[in-house]
Amino acid sequence: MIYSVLVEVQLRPGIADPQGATIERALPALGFDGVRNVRVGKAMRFTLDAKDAVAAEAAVVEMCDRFLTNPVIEDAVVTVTAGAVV
Amino acid sequence: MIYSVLVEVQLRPGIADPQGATIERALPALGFDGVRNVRVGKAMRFTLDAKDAVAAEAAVVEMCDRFLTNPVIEDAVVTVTAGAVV
Amino acid sequence: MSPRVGVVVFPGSNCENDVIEAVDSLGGRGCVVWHGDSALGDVDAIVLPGGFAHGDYLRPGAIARFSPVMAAVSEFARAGGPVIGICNGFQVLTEAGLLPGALQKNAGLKFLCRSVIVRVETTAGALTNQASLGQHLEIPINHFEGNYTCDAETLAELRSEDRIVFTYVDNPNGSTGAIAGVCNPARNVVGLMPHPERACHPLLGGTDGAILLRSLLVAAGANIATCG
Amino acid sequence: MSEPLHRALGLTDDEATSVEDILGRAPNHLELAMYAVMWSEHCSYKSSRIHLRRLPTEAPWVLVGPGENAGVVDVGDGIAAAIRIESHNHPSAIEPYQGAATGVGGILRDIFTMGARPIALMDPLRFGPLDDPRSRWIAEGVIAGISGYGNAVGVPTVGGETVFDATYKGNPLVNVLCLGVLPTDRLVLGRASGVGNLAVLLGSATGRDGIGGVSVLASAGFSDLENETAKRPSVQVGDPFEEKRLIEACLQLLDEHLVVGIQDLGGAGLTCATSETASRGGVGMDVDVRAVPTRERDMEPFEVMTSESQERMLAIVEPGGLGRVLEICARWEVQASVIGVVTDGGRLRIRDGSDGPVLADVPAASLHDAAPLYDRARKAPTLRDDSDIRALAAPLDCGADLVGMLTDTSWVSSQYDHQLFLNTVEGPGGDATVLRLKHPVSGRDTGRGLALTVDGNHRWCAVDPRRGTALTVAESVLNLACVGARPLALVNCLNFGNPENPEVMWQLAESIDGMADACRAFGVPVVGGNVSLYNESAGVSIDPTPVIGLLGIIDSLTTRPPGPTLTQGHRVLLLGPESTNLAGSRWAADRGARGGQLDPIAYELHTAVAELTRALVVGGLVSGVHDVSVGGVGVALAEMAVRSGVGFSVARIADHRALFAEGPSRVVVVVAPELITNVVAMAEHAGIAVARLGLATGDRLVVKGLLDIDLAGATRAWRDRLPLALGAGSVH
Ligand SMILES: Nc1ncnc2c1ncn2[C@@H]1O[C@H](COP(=O)(O)OP(=O)(O)O)[C@@H](O)[C@H]1O
Ligand SMILES: [Mg+2]
Repeated sequence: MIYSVLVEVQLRPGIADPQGATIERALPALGFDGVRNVRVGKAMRFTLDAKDAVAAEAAVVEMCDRFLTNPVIEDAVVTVTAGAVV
Repeated sequence: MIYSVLVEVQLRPGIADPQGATIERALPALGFDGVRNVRVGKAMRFTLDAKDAVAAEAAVVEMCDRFLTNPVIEDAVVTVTAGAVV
Repeated sequence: MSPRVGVVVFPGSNCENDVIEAVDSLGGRGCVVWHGDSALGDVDAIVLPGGFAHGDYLRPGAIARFSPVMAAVSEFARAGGPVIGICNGFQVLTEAGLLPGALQKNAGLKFLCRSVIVRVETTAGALTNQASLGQHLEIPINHFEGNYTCDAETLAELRSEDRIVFTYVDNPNGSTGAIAGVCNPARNVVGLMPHPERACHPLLGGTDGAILLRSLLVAAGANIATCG
Repeated sequence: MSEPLHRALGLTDDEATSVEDILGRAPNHLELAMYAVMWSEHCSYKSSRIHLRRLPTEAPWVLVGPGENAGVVDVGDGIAAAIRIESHNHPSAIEPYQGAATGVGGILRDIFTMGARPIALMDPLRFGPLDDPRSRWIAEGVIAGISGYGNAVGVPTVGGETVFDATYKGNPLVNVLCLGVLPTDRLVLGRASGVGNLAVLLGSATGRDGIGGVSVLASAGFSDLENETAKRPSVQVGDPFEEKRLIEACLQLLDEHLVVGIQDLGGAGLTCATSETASRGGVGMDVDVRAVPTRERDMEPFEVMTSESQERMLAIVEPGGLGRVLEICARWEVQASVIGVVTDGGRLRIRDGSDGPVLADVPAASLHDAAPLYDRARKAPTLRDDSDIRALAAPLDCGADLVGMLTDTSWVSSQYDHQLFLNTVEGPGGDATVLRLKHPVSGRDTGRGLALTVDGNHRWCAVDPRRGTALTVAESVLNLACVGARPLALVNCLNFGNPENPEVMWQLAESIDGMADACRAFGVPVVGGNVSLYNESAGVSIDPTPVIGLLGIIDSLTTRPPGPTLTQGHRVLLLGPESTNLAGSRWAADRGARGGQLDPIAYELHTAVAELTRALVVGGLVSGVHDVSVGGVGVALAEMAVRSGVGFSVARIADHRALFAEGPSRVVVVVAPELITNVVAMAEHAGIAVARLGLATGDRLVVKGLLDIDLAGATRAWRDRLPLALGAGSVH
């Protein structure tokens, strides 16, 4: 079975985010007000061939723990959907 | 009104994603098989103070066009939710 | 016998020959160790050099730490052998869990290549045994992701165990506690962002880095003595 | 009926007829596409070739002149240096980060194609004004792109130029120069030979990116934003990690003598690489388009043959060596595929499967040699008189005008690794970069040095492209002299407007003649170059901007050159002729005056000044040195002051004209009191005028009768200009 996976990686709360801070500082000068709490993370998308949804989810969680995130500074949210979204 | 915004930025289809390709090549050696089509984009989250949902959405779309992305190589998907999700 | 320093090359590493040149100029013998090898060969110290292992894709060091050679490096470190990570090498060591913390993007969001002044915070260890406590050294940095990050608990532990090896006098990248380099509890594994090999020749503007690499050769020599 | 296919592909009706004549039949779609990319302005130089022939290209030390991937000169000790410059102007205007990044990638491949290890990059950059937001966005993206790619690929960027001017609004100039070194006996050329040898494609998979890129982007100006949007698919993403592995793999292949020829894939992709290697070697090639690894499904043969996907090389190898080639590539994780075979008869045949149907069959050489050659109409513009220059009033505040011209570019260069390989003795910031010359394989230090400078001046060239270009070459010669180097070889990047405009063609021809004159006078061969035309926005061509890259040699490098520094208590002298002509000067241009005529250059005098400067530097007789260039003596002195934290007090500068004039052949030197008589005697002996301007001292910049300003304030203005304008940050 093919599953479509989205892994959103964000810096853990409390870890300073220089990219977010830079964007937040730059926006008012461009005429955009009222933007706060900017955090810039990663959105990784891929397809995965797995036995079933449970196996797919488990594999992705393990990938995140071991490889896709650095748990010292990052958290991940995983979304697994059946089928290859194109 | 405060809105929570998620902007997911991905390279446009057909544009090479060397980072995604490198991650894909690395995975089998770590014992993860069956992963394909890896694309690495950005997930930007922020809060926005706007009159209403329509105004919020419009502001974010303009921000994307003018600042947060380069439409020449990137596509953005915007999700606006009422309230400050923490 | 002059100590042999193995310099690990990952695809994308680029400072390996610079480190070897500097080590050789100080009387050591540098040699290349390929990342795909699972044995280190006959070496008395290991350096993970600067560069962009695997393009720094995903995160610096994230892919490199899975290279076959890293098991051997861990083993070598566990046995007390001196292991130094310079810049990208420091990033690899944190990803591999051989050193605490993480290195994220510089606070200014810019790549920085320039000289900085670091203060020697401890002289007990593989890289500063020839330096004096509190000594100021001028050494170039060359990184985008050198912003040392750790939680309060780790910071307290590093402090209480005297494991902060260098701090920046003028913090260039937002590092927690202005940390430029740390070591493991056994003090034989040291990671630092500045590049000592770039400050070992008067024509290139400074020789402060030689103090550190000489310390490494002393540690490597001691390693020969203990390992026989 | 809609537009005929050849026109859609960018071929004129006459060009299409030529193709038919060559083939003796109507070309099919694939063949037409191949001719279209190869005969584009970018690949064929069809408007400029006729003029470029006038450049002097020979000297005993030249091993490879223009026409190959890079120029190569013998630098002694069994070492040769390969050098090349290229533009990536149009891609950078659309996607600054990737446009600049892929520009770096492209120029690197030109260098390691010659068997050389790339050791240094230089980036002459020109953007619209700092107060224009889009120009700032482009500048930040371009600089980030060069930093991102150059640093990661592991080649230091050791110098460049950073210019902001309204003429580049909408059309930035992103030029990149690369220098490499190789053992002289490893020199390889991009040619195929040996019937039966294999063509092996190395590196990235081929995608649809950049299809028609060279012809579409570099060969037509931008008329409006809508057009840009239509060109979107042409943007390519660079992969420095792939390129790094490709460099290491290719150099190892060359070390082990496994390739008979090697060629990078640049503009026009596989069509160019296969036809160029074949025609240079006087052979033909059968290419199996299906053997090319693709990144996307269902690619058409014409897409595969014209794609400009980055990070690819074509190696010609003997069948017996293929096994080892594949082994080396596997070690470096570089994909390698046999895609063709060398044939006799000179035909380039594209097939669908190695024995499959022939999809295209053309004489390989015709894609190059038969390319059209245009002697486009030229017309001198009506001469501008000097009334606007004469009408300029003396400044109310010389000090403010002077400070307004100071910019510290270290905000740019500190984003580049400029130290890798432990060669950089003098990095960005001085008149020229100085690198230790080490043997590329053994690493042995020769005790000698290479020096590099890049220079361009659109204001001079707008006033007079011939003199302006000659003066630019002269400035480069003097920049090298300031670090003790003598010139060896020149490369140039000719950034001009629309060649269909006769005045632009006139500028190009004049500029080439000025360069040719200067190169002959200085005995410097031109070993390579690049022409970038159609630099225009909204129908207005940029000011003519030839950029000169000059490589020099330092015969004994035992100490660091003094650099543009002031030392407290030392004397400040100006060597060279007087100048009060403001034509073409930055000060006048900033005030809207662009008329007048440039001072002519006296070549013998200039050579004498350069030789004297070199002797003073090499002999350790000066503690500081800086040539007079943009902003005149005033800016030269002020730059030395802010860099060293020492002020000056000088006299004998009569008025603002003498302060800001940019006349040639002048150098500021700083001399310890006890060496003054020595230095003055040497200058007099060489027949060079010496003006004793005054003293390096204190914390003010003082020019008697003209200005008296605070060093700290000037230093802040200099240092903060770029960080304040560009530091706000953007998303690239
Ligand atoms: N984009 C850049 N990248 C690297 N170095 C730069 C860049 N722009 C300017 N520099 C450096 O700043 C110094 C001053 O440049 P410039 O004023 O053009 O010198 P000159 O007038 O002597 O030709 C040079 O050493 C140059 O290499
Ligand atoms: Mg100069």
